[in-house]
Amino acid sequence: IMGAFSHAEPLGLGETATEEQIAGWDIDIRPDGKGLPEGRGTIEAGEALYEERCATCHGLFGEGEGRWPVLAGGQGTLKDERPTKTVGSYWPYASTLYDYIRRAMPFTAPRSLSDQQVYDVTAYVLYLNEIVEEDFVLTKESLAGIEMPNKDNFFVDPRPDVKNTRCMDKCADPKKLMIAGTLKGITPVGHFVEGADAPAASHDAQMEKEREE
Amino acid sequence: IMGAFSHAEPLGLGETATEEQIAGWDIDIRPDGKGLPEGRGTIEAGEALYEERCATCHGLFGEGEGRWPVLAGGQGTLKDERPTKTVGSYWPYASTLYDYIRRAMPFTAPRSLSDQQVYDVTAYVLYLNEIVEEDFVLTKESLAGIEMPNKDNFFVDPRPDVKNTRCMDKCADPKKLMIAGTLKGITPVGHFVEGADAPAASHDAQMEKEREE
Amino acid sequence: ATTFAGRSISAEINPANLPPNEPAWGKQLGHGVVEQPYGLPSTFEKQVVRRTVPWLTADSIASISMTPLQDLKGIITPNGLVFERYHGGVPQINPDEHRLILHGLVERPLIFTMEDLMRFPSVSEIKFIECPANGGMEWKGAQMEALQFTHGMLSCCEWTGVPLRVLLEEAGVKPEGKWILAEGADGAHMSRSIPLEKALEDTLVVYAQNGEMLRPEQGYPLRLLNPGWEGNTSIKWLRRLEVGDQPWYHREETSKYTDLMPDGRARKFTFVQETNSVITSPCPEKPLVKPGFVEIEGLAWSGRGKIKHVDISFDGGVSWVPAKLKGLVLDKALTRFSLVTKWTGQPWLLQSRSVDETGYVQPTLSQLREVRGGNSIYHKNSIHTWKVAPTGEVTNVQIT
Amino acid sequence: ATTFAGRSISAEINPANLPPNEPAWGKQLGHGVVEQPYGLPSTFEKQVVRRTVPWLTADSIASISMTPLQDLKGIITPNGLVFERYHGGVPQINPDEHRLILHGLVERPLIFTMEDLMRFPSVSEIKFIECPANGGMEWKGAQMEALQFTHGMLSCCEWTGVPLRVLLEEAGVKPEGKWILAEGADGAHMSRSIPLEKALEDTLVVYAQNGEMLRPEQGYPLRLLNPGWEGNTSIKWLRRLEVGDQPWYHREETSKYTDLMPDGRARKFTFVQETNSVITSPCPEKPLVKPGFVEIEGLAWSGRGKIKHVDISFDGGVSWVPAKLKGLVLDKALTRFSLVTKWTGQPWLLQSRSVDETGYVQPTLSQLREVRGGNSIYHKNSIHTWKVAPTGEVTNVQIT
Ligand code: HEC
Ligand code: HEC
Ligand SMILES: [Ca+2]
Ligand SMILES: [Ca+2]
Ligand SMILES: [Ca+2]
Ligand SMILES: [Ca+2]
Ligand SMILES: [Ca+2]
Ligand SMILES: [Ca+2]
Ligand SMILES: [Co+2]
Ligand SMILES: [Co+2]
Repeated sequence: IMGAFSHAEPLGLGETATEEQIAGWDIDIRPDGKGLPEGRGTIEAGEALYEERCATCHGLFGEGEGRWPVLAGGQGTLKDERPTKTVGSYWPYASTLYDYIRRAMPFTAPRSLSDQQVYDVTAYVLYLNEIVEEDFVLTKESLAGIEMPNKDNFFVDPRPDVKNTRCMDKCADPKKLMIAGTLKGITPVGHFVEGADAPAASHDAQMEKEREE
Repeated sequence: IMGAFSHAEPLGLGETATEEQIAGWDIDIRPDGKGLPEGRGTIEAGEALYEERCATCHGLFGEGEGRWPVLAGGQGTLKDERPTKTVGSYWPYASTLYDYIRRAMPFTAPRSLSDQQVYDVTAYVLYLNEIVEEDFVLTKESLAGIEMPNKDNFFVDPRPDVKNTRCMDKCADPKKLMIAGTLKGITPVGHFVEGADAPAASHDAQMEKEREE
Repeated sequence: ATTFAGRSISAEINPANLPPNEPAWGKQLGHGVVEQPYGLPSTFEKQVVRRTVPWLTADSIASISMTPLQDLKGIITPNGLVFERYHGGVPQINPDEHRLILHGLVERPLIFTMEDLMRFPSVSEIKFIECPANGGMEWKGAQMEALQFTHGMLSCCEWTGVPLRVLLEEAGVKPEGKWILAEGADGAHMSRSIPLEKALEDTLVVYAQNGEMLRPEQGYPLRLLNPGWEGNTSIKWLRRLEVGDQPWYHREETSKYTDLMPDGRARKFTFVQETNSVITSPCPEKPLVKPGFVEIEGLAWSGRGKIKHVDISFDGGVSWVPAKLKGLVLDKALTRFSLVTKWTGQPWLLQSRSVDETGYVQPTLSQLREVRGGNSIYHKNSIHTWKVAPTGEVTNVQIT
Repeated sequence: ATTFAGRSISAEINPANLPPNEPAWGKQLGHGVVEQPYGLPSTFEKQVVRRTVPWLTADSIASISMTPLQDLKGIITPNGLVFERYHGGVPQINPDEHRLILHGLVERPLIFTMEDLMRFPSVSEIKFIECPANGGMEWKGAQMEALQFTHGMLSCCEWTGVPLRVLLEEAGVKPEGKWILAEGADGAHMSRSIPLEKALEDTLVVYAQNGEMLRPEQGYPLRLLNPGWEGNTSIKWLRRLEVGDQPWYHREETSKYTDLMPDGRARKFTFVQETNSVITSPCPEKPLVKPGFVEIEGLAWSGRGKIKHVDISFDGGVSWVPAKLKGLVLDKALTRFSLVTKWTGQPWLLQSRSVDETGYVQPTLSQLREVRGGNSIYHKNSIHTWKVAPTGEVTNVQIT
């Protein structure tokens, strides 16, 4: 009869992952360039690819079509009332761009680009952001060397950053309370209040609604 | 400003239920006859009604058609290997019969009988069980007076009625263990083992299965 | 594709979806938000459903279906899988037209809308509900080759509602009041007599389960919940509560839900679900598949309070090892237990034995049968045995 | 029929279904068992669904939907209503073809099938998950006239899985290992860097929610769960964990999920969801309908542990009364609070303020804005105000 035992020893569940298995899925890139495959990205090749596969959503110059994300511009806006956060204005590392395009773009066909294509289009998006010049060649080595404009402006979470107290009485001067109401017409409707020009509560219903109007 | 208060006083939720509202829903009957409406049930009227509305399921003599419940007979079987529990053999009070028919029978049309009809058919089911004679008239008063054969044989739950101990070792003689397996062919299938003549795991699928065979 | 342990094992696993390859779902977009405003399980989980035993009842309308305990984790039963038990089918009740009347020996007879009831201060409690017939097919011998059928008349949810005590205070119970008749609005107009003592202790009038409104099968829009008591007393589609001075002896507390003893006499008002437990992994539906490390898991519960201990035997009850209680150990709720061990192909006669906080120890089958014979139908809470074969196959056996 | 408080109020309540009459559903049989092998809510609860704010995102595939907190009871969110957030749509993954690879700075790189993972000793824990953008539309002003949209990126389930620590022990982390990259199998291949410290503390690799297998929208068949941390770190459709010596600075921890401060600098790795609370009844969707007794109810939670106190203000924060914590008060789980009072038509400026077990007090909006400005998008946990009009109508206002 087998009793209970405590499992200090490995449980022996799962198998050893082979190098080959790992290689296919190990797609991540780090700021120091770790993870980058071989390749040479050029602005020229990147431009062609970008215009074919990216521009419909992100705009010819990275300015964004409709509500799709803006990729370029916005430098110097981070303190504005409405900042424009882009690769060039906000991102701290160029490696993130290669990594993200490789894992997720183009949106409708993730993982459809070759490593070389990702080099090309990454180079081009950097170029659109005026981070590299027209003749720049993006490689394993050159990518890790790129200094992004906003790189020094990230710092580790310092929270808790505010200190409220558990005041129970006379915690504020009732006469000085400023009360601001809600923006009208932007809360999705169709379920609890009748709303005239407010959006519906799903993308489909909203498109339907707009077609009808 | 209104603070919190503890609710010793009634909360004032809900409304007073009127006598009329209550009367329509207050359908229960008790052994002492409380709850019984006016009426006179006869075996003759009950027989006609029973044969029209009850016999297809419960059988002409209360013997039960197919797997529908048996209503009569079974006296003296309660200590048998397979007891037959019926109104006559098992039920302690006649009031339960009036109450149950009134609330739930006929199965497919609950609450379709008038109070008078319930008197008639209740009288007849008692007659089928040889609890009353052919000329018996069931009324508010006579019903509470009926003595059911098994009435003295119910007693209040005496549990805990067994006392196991938390023995940890040598709790039984391994040589004396009797191990009995499972009856084959009656566990519903279609989900985890292939079974030949076992039932399916829903009534519909089982009927389907039987039609196919 | 063959079936095994409740899931079809596709003979063909597509290597194109295994590493180093990028699987199909990594190369395309899936569906968007609110495509399912109310979500459903994966289509790959089709086998995780309630099931019934058709030969138990004449038809499906006064019948029962069981929860697939073999597939469940933790202690919460998802609402879609809570076992069903009813006597007149599931009524479709318009909640705006549903009413609860509270009357009888009270100062102020009251009628409540759902809105009224939901304005009362609410309480939420995780409690099991078990049909007292759970396991009842096995009084005379092992019959069911599946955990779902031996123990599946059992579920555990977070229930929200109003303590019945609060409603009774609102109406004012007269001193003669001792029992309460609870009655449903369904075609069966199910009724049970509940002692006032229980009502004042912990009975709830419930409108929600696991955060959302009750499911139709569980009494939408309103049900009673008598924690720890036989499920049948927790009247669904509750529409009436009458306070009286004595019990009603209705069909569901005389003809049914009384426990026939070998001497021909019968126990009445056998309310409590005494402590019970069962090993859920392995079980017939989830055999052992490989030698090596194995976690024996199971569920224990008691209608008298919290679970205190669970022990496990590998040899049919000769020797026992304490299991660990995992996660929350709550009053009258399912409690999960666990024991990690190794299996190298040796045969096992696996049992679990629970002890609740009153010190009551789950009995053996012989002990129960000795007192109760084989015809009491309800409240079979004896120690259950799974036989594990050297192949890993698990079957239901009885040891006496 | 008009609509009010989320439910259509049938102008016509059929008196034939009210007492003293026997309602339609009492005169007929309902449907039988296993008619719905996997059950669904009543058709009368159609309005209780997830909803989205279409203008927030370019399309529904990289988007979010919110949980209808206004309709929920207790602390468990039923699986069908757990909020959705994803970046590449919901992949349909065959669990037999799903794999988890654990590699990097480990002694033994491992690959697991779902079966392997489910053989590990499991743990089940009730934890909230909140999107750090919850409430984020309201940094600059009140925008959303509904609780579902102001606070609905929040759910709480019983999750079952394996502590990540156990998997890491199985692989053997090398001394240089300090961070873990978690990555999804969906089209977005969502990735986040998790400090090893958290992984060893309480991160789970989860395959079940509320008793059943994960829903597709919540990562079926496998996800990460970082209790108390921003939901985005709890990678869904988890397929890869790589141990490294530094963080990866991927898109979801640079471009997104960093908090921009007024000085143009940004906070990174803002993992914790600090304590937050909201009154769920009344709320814009559930106005006060009648004068008289009323239970103010709400939810409080903290990514740093248990809730210790919740206070309620009726006057916009001038004075406060302690509320009662109801039911289970669990670590990093939703906690329900309650205060019973009377409403006679007086206007209210209702607020709730939570305090967690670290002593941290939920801040005012002014306090948060003072430090963080109006562009930090995430982690808006300030005290929320509902304005109750003499009509009972509830609107969303901001007090500074
Ligand atoms: C069909 C529309 C579409 C196309 C085509 C497309 N994208 Fe995108 N892109 C998106 C969406 C949507 C997002 C944001 C996804 C999210 O929210 O997770 C995005 C995000 C990005 C981002 C991150 C933006 C940020 O600020 O975080 C980059 C960089 C990007 N895309 C580059 C590309 C490149 C390069 C291509 C072509 C190879 C491309 N995209 C093609 C829709 C598209
Ligand atoms: C269509 C079938 C059907 C018809 C017709 C029917 N019944 Fe029944 N009867 C049942 C079923 C099914 C049950 C058991 C219901 C349950 O399990 O809750 C039952 C139960 C009973 C019982 C209780 C039996 C017990 O042992 O507890 C009585 C008494 C009864 N019926 C009387 C009647 C009478 C009187 C009528 C006619 C007025 C009638 N039935 C018509 C199907 C029927
Ligand atoms: Ca890597
Ligand atoms: Ca353009
Ligand atoms: Ca009565
Ligand atoms: Ca016959
Ligand atoms: Ca309430
Ligand atoms: Ca396990
Ligand atoms: Co009983
Ligand atoms: Co953050």
